Amino acid sequence: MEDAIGTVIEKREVVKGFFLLKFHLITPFSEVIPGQFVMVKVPSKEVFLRRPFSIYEYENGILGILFKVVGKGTKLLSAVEEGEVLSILGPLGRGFSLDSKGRPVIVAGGIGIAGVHLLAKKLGEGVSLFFGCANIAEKALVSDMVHLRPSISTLDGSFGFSGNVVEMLKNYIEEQTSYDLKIYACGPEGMIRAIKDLLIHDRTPCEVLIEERMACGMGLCYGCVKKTYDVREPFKRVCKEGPVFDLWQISL
Amino acid sequence: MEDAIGTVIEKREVVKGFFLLKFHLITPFSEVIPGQFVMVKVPSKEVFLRRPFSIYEYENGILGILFKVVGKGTKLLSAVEEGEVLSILGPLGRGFSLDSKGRPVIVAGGIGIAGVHLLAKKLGEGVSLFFGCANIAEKALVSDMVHLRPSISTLDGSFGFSGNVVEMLKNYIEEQTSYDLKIYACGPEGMIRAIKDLLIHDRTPCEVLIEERMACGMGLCYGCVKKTYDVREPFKRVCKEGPVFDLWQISL
Amino acid sequence: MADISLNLFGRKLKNPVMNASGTLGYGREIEPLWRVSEMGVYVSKGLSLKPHHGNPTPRVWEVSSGMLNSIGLQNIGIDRFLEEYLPYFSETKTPVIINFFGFTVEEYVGCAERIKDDENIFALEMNLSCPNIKEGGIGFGKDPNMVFNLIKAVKSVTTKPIFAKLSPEVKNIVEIAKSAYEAGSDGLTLINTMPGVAVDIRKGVIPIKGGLSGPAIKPVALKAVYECRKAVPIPILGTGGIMSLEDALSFFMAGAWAIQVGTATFVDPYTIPRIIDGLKGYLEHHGFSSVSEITGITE
Amino acid sequence: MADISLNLFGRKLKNPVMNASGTLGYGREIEPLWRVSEMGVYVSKGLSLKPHHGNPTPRVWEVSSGMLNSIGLQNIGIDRFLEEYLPYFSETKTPVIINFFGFTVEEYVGCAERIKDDENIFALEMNLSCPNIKEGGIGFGKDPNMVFNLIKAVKSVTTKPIFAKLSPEVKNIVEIAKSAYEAGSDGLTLINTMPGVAVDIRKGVIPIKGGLSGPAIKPVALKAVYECRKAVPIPILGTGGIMSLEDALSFFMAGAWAIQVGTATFVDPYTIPRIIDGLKGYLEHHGFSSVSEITGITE
Ligand SMILES: Cc1cc2nc3c(=O)[nH]c(=O)nc-3n(C[C@H](O)[C@H](O)[C@H](O)COP(=O)(O)OP(=O)(O)OC[C@H]3O[C@@H](n4cnc5c(N)ncnc54)[C@H](O)[C@@H]3O)c2cc1C
Ligand SMILES: Cc1cc2nc3c(=O)[nH]c(=O)nc-3n(C[C@H](O)[C@H](O)[C@H](O)COP(=O)(O)OP(=O)(O)OC[C@H]3O[C@@H](n4cnc5c(N)ncnc54)[C@H](O)[C@@H]3O)c2cc1C
Ligand SMILES: Cc1cc2nc3c(=O)[nH]c(=O)nc-3n(C[C@H](O)[C@H](O)[C@H](O)COP(=O)(O)O)c2cc1C
Ligand SMILES: Cc1cc2nc3c(=O)[nH]c(=O)nc-3n(C[C@H](O)[C@H](O)[C@H](O)COP(=O)(O)O)c2cc1C
Ligand code: FES
Ligand code: FES
Repeated sequence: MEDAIGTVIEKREVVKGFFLLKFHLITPFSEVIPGQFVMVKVPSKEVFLRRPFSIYEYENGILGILFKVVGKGTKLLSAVEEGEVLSILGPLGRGFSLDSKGRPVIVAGGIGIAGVHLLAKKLGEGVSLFFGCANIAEKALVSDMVHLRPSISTLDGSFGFSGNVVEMLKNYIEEQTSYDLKIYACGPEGMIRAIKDLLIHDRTPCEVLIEERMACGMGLCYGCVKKTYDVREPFKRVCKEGPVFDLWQISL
Repeated sequence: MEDAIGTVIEKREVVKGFFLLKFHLITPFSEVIPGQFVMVKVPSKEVFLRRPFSIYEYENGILGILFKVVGKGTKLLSAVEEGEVLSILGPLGRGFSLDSKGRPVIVAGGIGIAGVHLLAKKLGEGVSLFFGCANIAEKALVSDMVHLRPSISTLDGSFGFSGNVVEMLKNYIEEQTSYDLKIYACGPEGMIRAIKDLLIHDRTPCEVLIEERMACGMGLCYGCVKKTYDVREPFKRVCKEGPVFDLWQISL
Repeated sequence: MADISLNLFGRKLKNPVMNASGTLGYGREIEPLWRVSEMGVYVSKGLSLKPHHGNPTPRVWEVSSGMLNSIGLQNIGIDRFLEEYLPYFSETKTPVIINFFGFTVEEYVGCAERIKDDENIFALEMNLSCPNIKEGGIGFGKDPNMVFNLIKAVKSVTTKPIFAKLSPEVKNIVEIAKSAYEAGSDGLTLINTMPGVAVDIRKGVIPIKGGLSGPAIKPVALKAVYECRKAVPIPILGTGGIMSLEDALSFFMAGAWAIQVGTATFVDPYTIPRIIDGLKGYLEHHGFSSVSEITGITE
Repeated sequence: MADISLNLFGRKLKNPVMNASGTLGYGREIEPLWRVSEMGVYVSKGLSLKPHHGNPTPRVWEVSSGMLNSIGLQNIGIDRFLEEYLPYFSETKTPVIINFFGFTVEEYVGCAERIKDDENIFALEMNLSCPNIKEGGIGFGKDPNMVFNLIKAVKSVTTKPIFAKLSPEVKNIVEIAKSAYEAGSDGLTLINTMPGVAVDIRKGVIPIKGGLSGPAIKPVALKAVYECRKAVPIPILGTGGIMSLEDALSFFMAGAWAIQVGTATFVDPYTIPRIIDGLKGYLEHHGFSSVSEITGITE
């Protein structure tokens, strides 16, 4: 873990409201596991706390985050300029486990793609990628993953499967003869719930990346907890014991 | 009075730590009286309240302020760039009275020159200007007033009269045969006190520009008062009834 | 345009936006920029039976997201205010809330008595943050019994509605609010500044002991509004750190009937007219027909 | 280098800088960045006789110059802490202050009793901001008598020095400080968070009712330190909005013997080591030989 100084080397609005920001880190991270995240200090006194973002990509001291503008912090972050210098704490949290058995299936909803992008890259050709978004424009969010031949659903039906990503996943799963799957999911809470409902019968192995409001991002404040089925200590820190959890251990 | 939008059109470090900032005001001020001031919104969330600065110069919508870096706000202000846009409330307060009888003598100490610069310009050739500063470098603060042939004192003796400006003024006054003078002064509190001691015997007419910590700058908060000899309402607002006061009415 | 008027104590106010006491001088100072009559109500500077000279300087000090002030209640006294300043508000048809204070029960009562039944005076606002010099200097607003007795005494000499303005430096603001209500207070103003000090580390001195205002106290003010609205059935004027339309909406949703803008005016002198305009736009855009529809919608 | 050590209760602490309770987890979480043993003292997360699960989320919310938290005192209980975490501090020779709380006098006492005479435990810090469920839920720290009795009871079962940690939501913090002192409290920690709420105007809900921390409360904390130092002759640990060396110096000058850094660590995780370094530099530069020379220099 480093509180690294990152210089903005690239900013790109991938789709309207979605930005890709690349930093050169002076002190590079040691090892990054897909699903881990960083806490970014937005360079403005209007934003007090740091903001958490998944590590979208990382290689040789170059860090990429992909984010959606939803509030004050992300708005200001979308306005940083190349050459600006930010504090970036990371890599943080427990990422996805890569050594599991089962055919890997990734499910991402909207900006949730940011959380599984590095995972998809690591897993490579063998993976099935399901991506749900609002409309055809947002399919640009997976344009660098065409080699994985992602299945895309749009809510407005403007491209691919018409409907939400879990309905699309359902069709896929029903077509499978063997059930030896390993699901990795990241997306809005509603999506995670729907996945749970879909998989509960067989309790198909599934890891999910969870979001929660954070203050410290490194386990200091106990502000970011998620309730689990652990009786002794139900509330686990998303930033420390997560953000990736076994779907069957958390209480949604 | 306007809360004007000012675009920075020039920034110059006149002497180390002293900056001249020029703004183009979209809504020009109507009339500016020497001694009046503006409240400048420093463009940073780190600075909550506006900061008061004398109107150093003003012509046709072009406003100049001259300031010394002394704290957070002036530090940040010294870092604004050409093209930046700031809110500037003004012109504020009661300025110097120009119609008085008596031969005008201006006394300025250090950055106090900013408060009397416009006055010196208005009064023109007939005025005697006494300027006291720390060292020879700071004499650059009156370099645009050479035509007034200012008498300059330096504390370190590196130029002109060696000593403080009031000692220099004392010599001058002692040389006068007629006492029909009108003194205008702006500078640190110690200087104002010394002037009072110097002039008290004859109660020579004297107007002083006073500084006080301000919140609103326009008479709303009663935060910036100066004690006067007015029995009924001793505390007068520097931003409204001042910043220029008759020396013989205020209690130092 | 949506209707942002507010009916209060049988009077129709053109909008639910006021200045906070002591932050808009005697009213006319702001008029080079905008008219006091644009507000639903003008709230007077704190007034007392006799004039007060106030404290020595520094009286204001900047802190993170706010400021400390120790004006010391400088004012010209109630009589001069009524004589010299009130007529202007009558002429401009601006309802006035008279904010007043005292250091003894008698001073409060005496001050309230002077406020004759001028139609233009909409209500009185009692600043309860003053020390009671007859009770060892403990703040009037800190003790439920003192609050009760004081308000009872004032109510007995005036027919005007009263807003009790409470200090946040109390054990439990709800308890004080209840006392005020039981004594007959017609409304509450929440909150006054929070006592604090600053240190000047260059000089090693405490340059100011004063009241903290501005965004720093907003969460404390919102809590007071929210909790008191649940405890007493009287109108609340919300104040504390309101800088924007969003802040104003927070106060309405927490339970304020109207809001008062203080410190923000020093930072941006147009804050009040901007909030008034913004409020119209917000209600229209969201299909509300009046501010009362969002007042207290939080559970 | 200047000597920034502090002698307190017969112990030499390497410096007067600590974390504030609940803002540095169980201690080791920060160690990827710096060592807990760099601080004069590690202050534990709030602990209780039995484990607590804490509140539902959201538990944190950003506000102007600060944050609200409603962690709800989640903790593993005193026994597990002593067993699983304390040995690490002993190994690293880090003196520990155990911050603890309860909802009844018995819970406080029970918790204090468990804290055996481990040499590494430097002192206890009693969080007095909890509601007393046997007295209708009024906060222990709000009532001078309750404070007195509670501290007496705890003092009778432990030989460790005690710091009473006071809430700013009181009528008069000096009165509470005096009670704590008279009951035998060996020191004070000033202050805990200030209660507040936030409003989510998009949803029209109160998402959080919590404690305000960060620079927003600094003037209130400085006032508490300044006034209590004048009223009671026991050491004060100052906390509330310390983000920088300058802030730390303000607290020392106001009267703090040592300081605690909380929320700042979330914004910049290196705040604590930076203040420790800065303090050395400051004392050296200004020719002070120890921190005690600036403690309480304000009049
Ligand atoms: C582990 C993790 C990874 C994330 N990865 C990404 C990512 O790769 N791309 C992306 O666009 N977003 C991501 N998010 C969500 C992102 O952190 C929020 O959208 C962002 O913090 C919103 O900040 P704001 O100031 O714009 O919004 P505001 O609503 O103004 O934020 C105010 C506060 O809310 C918090 N907050 C608001 N929404 C969220 C949220 N959904 N999750 C956590 N905190 C929130 C902020 O941290 C802040 O404290 C991630 C969140 C977590 C917890
Ligand atoms: C009417 C008037 C005219 C002025 N004209 C000039 C000028 O032309 N050039 C110039 O360099 N300075 C001038 N000053 C002083 C200038 O306002 C302060 O130096 C400046 O506000 C300091 O801000 P800071 O943030 O850098 O310092 P900080 O010490 O960080 O300021 C903190 C607070 O102190 C106040 N403050 C600090 N020093 C002063 C002071 N001497 N007077 C008033 N407030 C102060 C600030 O307004 C602010 O509220 C004038 C002051 C007044 C009242
Ligand atoms: C400079 C100043 C003067 C004030 N004077 C008074 C006063 O005379 N009477 C009063 O009841 N409140 C007074 N207050 C408190 C404000 O009316 C208001 O309650 C408080 O500042 C919180 O609101 P704000 O954060 O919007 O400023 C004053 C506040 C300030 C900043
Ligand atoms: C997330 C969080 C958790 C806290 N937990 C505790 C606690 O368990 N016990 C306690 O006495 N104070 C607790 N506090 C209060 C802090 O110790 C400290 O008194 C307060 O935050 C003010 O300091 P700061 O502004 O530096 O954060 C907590 C504060 C925060 C922000
Ligand atoms: S954000 Fe602080 S513990 Fe997770
Ligand atoms: S600064 Fe507010 S009255 Fe002068």
